[in-house]
Amino acid sequence: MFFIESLLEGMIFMSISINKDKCVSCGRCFSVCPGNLISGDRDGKADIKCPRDCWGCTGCIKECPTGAIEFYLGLDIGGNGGHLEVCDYKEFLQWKLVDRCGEVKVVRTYKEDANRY
Amino acid sequence: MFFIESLLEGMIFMSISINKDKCVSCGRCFSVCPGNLISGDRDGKADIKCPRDCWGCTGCIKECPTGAIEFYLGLDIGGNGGHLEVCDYKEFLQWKLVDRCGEVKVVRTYKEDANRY
Amino acid sequence: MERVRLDTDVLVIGGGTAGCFCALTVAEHSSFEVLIAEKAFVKRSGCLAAGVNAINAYIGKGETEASFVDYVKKDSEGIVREDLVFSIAKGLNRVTRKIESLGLTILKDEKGEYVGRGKRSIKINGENIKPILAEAVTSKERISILERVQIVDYILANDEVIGAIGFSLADNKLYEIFAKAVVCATGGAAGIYKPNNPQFSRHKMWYSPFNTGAGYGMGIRAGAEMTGFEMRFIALRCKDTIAPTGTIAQGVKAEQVNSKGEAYVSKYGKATTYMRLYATVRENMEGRGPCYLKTVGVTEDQEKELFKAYLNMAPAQALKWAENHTGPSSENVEIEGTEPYIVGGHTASGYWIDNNRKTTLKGLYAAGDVAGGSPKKYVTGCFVEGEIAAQSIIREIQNKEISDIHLDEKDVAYIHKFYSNKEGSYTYEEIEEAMQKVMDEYAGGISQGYGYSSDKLKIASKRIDELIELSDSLSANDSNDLGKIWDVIDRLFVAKVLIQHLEARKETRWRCYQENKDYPDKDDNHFLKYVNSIYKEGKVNVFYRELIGRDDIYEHKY
Amino acid sequence: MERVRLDTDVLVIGGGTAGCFCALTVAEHSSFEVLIAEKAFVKRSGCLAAGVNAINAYIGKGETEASFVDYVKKDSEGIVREDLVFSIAKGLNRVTRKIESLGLTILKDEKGEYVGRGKRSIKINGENIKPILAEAVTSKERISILERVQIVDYILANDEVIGAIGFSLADNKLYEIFAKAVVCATGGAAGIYKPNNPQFSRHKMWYSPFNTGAGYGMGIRAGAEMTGFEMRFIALRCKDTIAPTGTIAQGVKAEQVNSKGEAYVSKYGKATTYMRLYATVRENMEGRGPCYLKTVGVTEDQEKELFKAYLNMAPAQALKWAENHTGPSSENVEIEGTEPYIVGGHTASGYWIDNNRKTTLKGLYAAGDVAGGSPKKYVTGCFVEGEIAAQSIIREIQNKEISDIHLDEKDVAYIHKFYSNKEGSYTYEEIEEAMQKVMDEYAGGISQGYGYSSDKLKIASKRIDELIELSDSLSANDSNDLGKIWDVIDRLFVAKVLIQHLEARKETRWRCYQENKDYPDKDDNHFLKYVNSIYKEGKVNVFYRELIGRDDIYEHKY
Ligand SMILES: Cc1cc2c(cc1C)N(S(=O)(=O)O)[C@H]1C(=O)NC(=O)N=C1N2C[C@H](O)[C@H](O)[C@H](O)COP(=O)(O)OP(=O)(O)OC[C@H]1O[C@@H](n2cnc3c(N)ncnc32)[C@H](O)[C@@H]1O
Ligand SMILES: Cc1cc2c(cc1C)N(S(=O)(=O)O)[C@H]1C(=O)NC(=O)N=C1N2C[C@H](O)[C@H](O)[C@H](O)COP(=O)(O)OP(=O)(O)OC[C@H]1O[C@@H](n2cnc3c(N)ncnc32)[C@H](O)[C@@H]1O
Ligand SMILES: Nc1ncnc2c1ncn2[C@@H]1O[C@H](COP(=O)(O)O)[C@@H](O)[C@H]1O
Ligand SMILES: Nc1ncnc2c1ncn2[C@@H]1O[C@H](COP(=O)(O)O)[C@@H](O)[C@H]1O
Ligand SMILES: Nc1ncnc2c1ncn2[C@@H]1O[C@H](COP(=O)(O)O)[C@@H](O)[C@H]1O
Ligand code: SF4
Ligand code: SF4
Ligand code: SF4
Ligand code: SF4
Ligand code: NA
Repeated sequence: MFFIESLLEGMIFMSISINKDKCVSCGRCFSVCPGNLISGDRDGKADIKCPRDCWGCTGCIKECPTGAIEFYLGLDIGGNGGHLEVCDYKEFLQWKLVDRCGEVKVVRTYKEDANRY
Repeated sequence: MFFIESLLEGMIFMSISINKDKCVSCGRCFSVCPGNLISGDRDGKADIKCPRDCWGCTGCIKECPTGAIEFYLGLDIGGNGGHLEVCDYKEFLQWKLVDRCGEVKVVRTYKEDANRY
Repeated sequence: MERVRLDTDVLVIGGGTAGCFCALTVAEHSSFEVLIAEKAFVKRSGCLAAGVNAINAYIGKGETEASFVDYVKKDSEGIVREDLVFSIAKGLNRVTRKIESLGLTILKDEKGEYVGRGKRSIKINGENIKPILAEAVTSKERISILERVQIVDYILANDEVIGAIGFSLADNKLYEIFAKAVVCATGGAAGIYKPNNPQFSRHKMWYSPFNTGAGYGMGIRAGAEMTGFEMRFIALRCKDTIAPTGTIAQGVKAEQVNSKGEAYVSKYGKATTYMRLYATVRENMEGRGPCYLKTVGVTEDQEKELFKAYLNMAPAQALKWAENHTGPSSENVEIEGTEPYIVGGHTASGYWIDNNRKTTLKGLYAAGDVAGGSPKKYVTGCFVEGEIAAQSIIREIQNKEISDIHLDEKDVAYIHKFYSNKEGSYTYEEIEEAMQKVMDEYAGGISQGYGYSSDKLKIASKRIDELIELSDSLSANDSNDLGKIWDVIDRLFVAKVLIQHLEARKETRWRCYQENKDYPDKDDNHFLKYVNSIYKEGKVNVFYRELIGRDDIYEHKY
Repeated sequence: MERVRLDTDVLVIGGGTAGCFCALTVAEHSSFEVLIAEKAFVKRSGCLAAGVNAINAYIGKGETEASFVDYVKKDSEGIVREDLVFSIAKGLNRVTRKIESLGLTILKDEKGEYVGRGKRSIKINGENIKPILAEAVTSKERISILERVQIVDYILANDEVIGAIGFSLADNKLYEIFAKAVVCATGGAAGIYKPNNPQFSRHKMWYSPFNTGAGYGMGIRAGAEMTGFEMRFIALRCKDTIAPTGTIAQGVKAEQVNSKGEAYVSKYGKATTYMRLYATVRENMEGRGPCYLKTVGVTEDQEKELFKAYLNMAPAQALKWAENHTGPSSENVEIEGTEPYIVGGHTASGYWIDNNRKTTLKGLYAAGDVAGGSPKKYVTGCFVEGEIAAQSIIREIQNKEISDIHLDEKDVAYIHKFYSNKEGSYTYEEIEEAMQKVMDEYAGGISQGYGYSSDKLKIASKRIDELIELSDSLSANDSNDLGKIWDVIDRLFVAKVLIQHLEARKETRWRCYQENKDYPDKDDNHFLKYVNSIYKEGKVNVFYRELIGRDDIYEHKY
């Protein structure tokens, strides 16, 4: 059965996906999720037990120093194989919006800049 | 996460539930499911990989010589903790409809008797 | 995968109602070898797994073959293949006697005559109808059964179907089966739309969740002509358990009432099958729900018999009553519409066939729910179609040879390539849910009160194409995964064709079944026609065909 | 479980918007110790996790405190606590300056004045509003923060709240926290109804899926008076991503259009918040969907800014555009209604409080989304309520002692007994899905176009009671399970009260929010009243209260 195997074998789901190769077990993302969804696995690497419970706030991604976490849109809500990355550079957040072919759109949102809308 | 643990630890779900203590690994139920859902685990005991895929036909239950399989109604469709058992006695099927307190209603349906409706 | 070649005279894909009856007929009326390729196990595979509640297509006392055709035509607002329905009508009572002779219990009165339940229905104990049928085919020497083999596509040579390919769900084998004639009998398609209970009990649906439209899918991909996909079937069922209602409605003559206790159906027009559904949907929308079958007051004895009837076909309903300490005598039975199914046994969707059950692809026959044009065939109609196909095949293949063509690995690689696909972002489960959601919301599912519009269909169409593309990169770890991947691919092809059929019928012919919000009325001037289609190179080409009368002789020319 | 007792002057339950601001006010204006008990982590817990798009409650140029109250009253068809709304209006601009001083970016014009987005809204960069707030409380010495602690119930003595009990989600501790005053600031309740995307993306909802109505639940069980549960909030949101729409509607002044391109809202009446939703639901039902925010034609620059705005509060929407190679300039944004939420920050559901934010239980205060009576408070209104509660507490507890009562193991055993329950038939996940389904179908969820009737509510009521009973036998293996079990219990209590409130309002006051199909019209003669309730021994006792004016002084007597 798919659900089980994928969880056990680290397949990617809607919501966040954690790349264990990139994760350095710093634990920062454990302490920010509004749903308390992330904890350490046996190796101290980040682990989300139930990806379907993710709200998609991207809080954990903003914490990660190594870019180990990506956000996917569920297929049921219009996902198409792309994903989102975000890195916090203090003065700005740098967002990468990646389509399924790898084409990247980069957007910077400066913290000093208010939304125009 | 519940889904995983329950599957791994044999918790009971809507649809069929297999009592591994009662199962004698005869394999009869493996070869009757219209969804091909049942196979043997490491010990050759009956195992349904994805209980949510069950149609509820009760075919497997009718095959079982030891009464190891029960059928539950999902809570989302009005289940209330009760379950159903059925045993094939050649001339009739004996059904046990059990409520959550264990109260049993027994019905026999004779194969020679047509439905009145 | 280990490639296995098998040769047989007649290949029957799907060991269900029509498939088994077809195989049986070939075996009993010829010396040809038959191979049944079945995805599950014939003993309980397909629609008949739990049992059925009655023989719903039978020419009862006072009825004739012609009046049967009249009834089906009227109930279907004229869009039926009268020739096909007529040919079914002629066989109904014969196949009924046959299944009785095999062991099915049928209720008889003192005079030994079958007891009617309504005009065209007779009373049976249908619990073991499938084991009886399975036993009959299993015991025939010339019938071989290949179980746990999921057929994926036809093998074509010179525009002729010469066999089919599939894979084992039990081990690592890929089957290439060659035959003189191929019969598609894989049933209809459930799981195209988001079901009534999409969460834990997602498979607690009326139609078999394991009939995934595989036969449609392979036919579409091979370029077979399809008909009537837009005449979706939506059943009126017991709420939650989705158990059949005819048992109650016909059995104890229970009326449909709304929450105020009013019998509401007649307010909406003549009580055709779809109107009983539409009226219920409307009452609900207008705040007079829930709707019920009014059973309160049936006697204790009647209740007892209703429990038995449900145990013999939809045991969940009996359990629901029992564990909630209620029953039809004390509580009316709430009813609701199901998600739309594509099923040629209740409505008219399926292969465009001629009276011999030949499809537009030479060498390929279709029978049962997968065959289009003749609604209301039910179990016995499926039997008749299996029989007609068998008789036609026996005539046709007398001097035919099995093809000696061999396939290359590259011809079959696309079937199992999913093993080599890298694990990607999405799974077949997600694709299936996404498909069901988009069909529900944009192609007239439950959430839309079954209505659709051209604007919405455009969105559905685009999304289904995206999902088809994404399905190509799914990844499988074992044969179970591979089976599920092909299930969802087949469903996506059904959805793709369905959308174009819905678009093409610019009227509303059958409320709920086909409710085009842009054209809310029936338009006999333009649409007393079949909507047919042929898929080619990614495109569904839709066209219209004129109605065929009951005595017309319609034959395919290849 | 290891039992841990903690004593503090002020216990704030929920370290969200209102809770943090309340704690901050206590710390800055007194020498009392504050303990925040937070289920998750204050840095990003609650509604503000991803960021918000604007300060939506602000007295802009040309507006006054009184005109703000007028607006809220009109938008809510008269059923508001004008006294509460007025008290909020008075604090809005002050708390705005405060959050700016803490670091929030607010857009200013050349003259240094805030730039409006509509009359009562100003433009910000709300992405980091929660980290800013969290940093402020964390840096205060007299504020302690207990994270990953889920509070379950109040501790009561002589009808007074003297503390609260909860458990750690990280280890095996049970906390018994005693305080001179307790503030409930746990937010509203999502997940009571089946959500828009109930399958893989079930948590992709507008309101925080982690706000489970815990504060309502513990208040209900303790016998606190609740108000306005029947004024559900249903948001009009970007389809699928459920991202806010105000950014587009107000930001680029996009109209709501149907699939024919017609601006449809005005057809239905004055464009209140609920009417914009109702009009959309109706257009869809009548076959003129999908409905959109008409963005096609916005400039490239506007599109760029919309991308940024969404990244700063609902990044999923930006991803959806980008990965589908589209954007608001080339494609209108489809909109849909969400499932109903219970949330006192947008509508009026919650604790019945007085102007000091005291609940009817002595010693207990409520602020933010969990407090009833004053719709449209949004972020800044929640701040003001936290502030008012803090000031009242500072006055009240000057001479108060922390209770020296000790609890016995038997007093707390019911909280963790789930560890000893035998594994049963069902799980919290199934109970939650069953609850959501029954509320959807029988208490006016999405599938019903939000309408309900008395007959349907009866079914819902019975089923919710059954589920409450079943929830008692759930079994937990770890603290995560225990948390989820209490989540579902809290939601069930919210559902139970909600059903009775819906039943009690025998009119239709706010289309969709409260659409009683038995009484389709507004009835000012009988229902210009609050619907309130108190739960006692399994029963929800509903009663009506007369409206309170803006200058009335309403105080609880204990
Ligand atoms: C689903 C269902 C259907 C009915 C009923 C209740 C229920 C719950 N009721 S009442 O409610 O209407 O009342 C019945 C009733 O009481 N009386 C009646 O006459 N008909 C009833 N139907 C209708 C008939 O049963 C139905 O029309 C026929 O049985 C259909 O026969 P057929 O078209 O042969 O389909 P099938 O399901 O029996 O067989 C299909 C087989 O194909 C297999 N298969 C599918 N894909 C395959 C693949 N890729 N490769 C290999 N095998 C692959 C399937 O496993 C199956 O064995
Ligand atoms: C969900 C949401 C809300 C808004 C918006 C977008 C979104 C996606 N938008 S727009 O779309 O409207 O536009 C905003 C916007 O742009 N502008 C605005 O002014 N308001 C917006 N809201 C409204 C306000 O944000 C909202 O009214 C307030 O933030 C609510 O504040 P408060 O009532 O304090 O709730 P909270 O979620 O912040 O905090 C609750 C805390 O309690 C914790 N908790 C819950 N249960 C607990 C338990 N049992 N034990 C311990 N802790 C336990 C929570 O973890 C949380 O920290
Ligand atoms: N309310 C009804 N009145 C008359 N016939 C019905 C009614 N409901 C179902 N039937 C017929 O009963 C048979 C089985 O129906 P069902 O059990 O709904 O699949 C079909 O022939 C139906 O047309
Ligand atoms: N087998 C059947 N399936 C569906 N409807 C039926 C059936 N038998 C009778 N009815 C209904 O009963 C009424 C009388 O049918 P008739 O006179 O046979 O056309 C019509 O409204 C039919 O729709
Ligand atoms: N179409 C609209 N016209 C006017 N105001 C709106 C519209 N949509 C949302 N708003 C307001 O914008 C603010 C944020 O709305 P939302 O983003 O929908 O939560 C609230 O004050 C809404 O009332
Ligand atoms: S995106 Fe937000 S809700 Fe999802 S896991 Fe990360 S922090 Fe938690
Ligand atoms: S923040 Fe990144 S590196 Fe640190 S534990 Fe989480 S995933 Fe790993
Ligand atoms: S009840 Fe039927 S569908 Fe379910 S596991 Fe048993 S045989 Fe398979
Ligand atoms: S039929 Fe019964 S005893 Fe035999 S394998 Fe299945 S569950 Fe076990
Ligand atoms: Na809005």
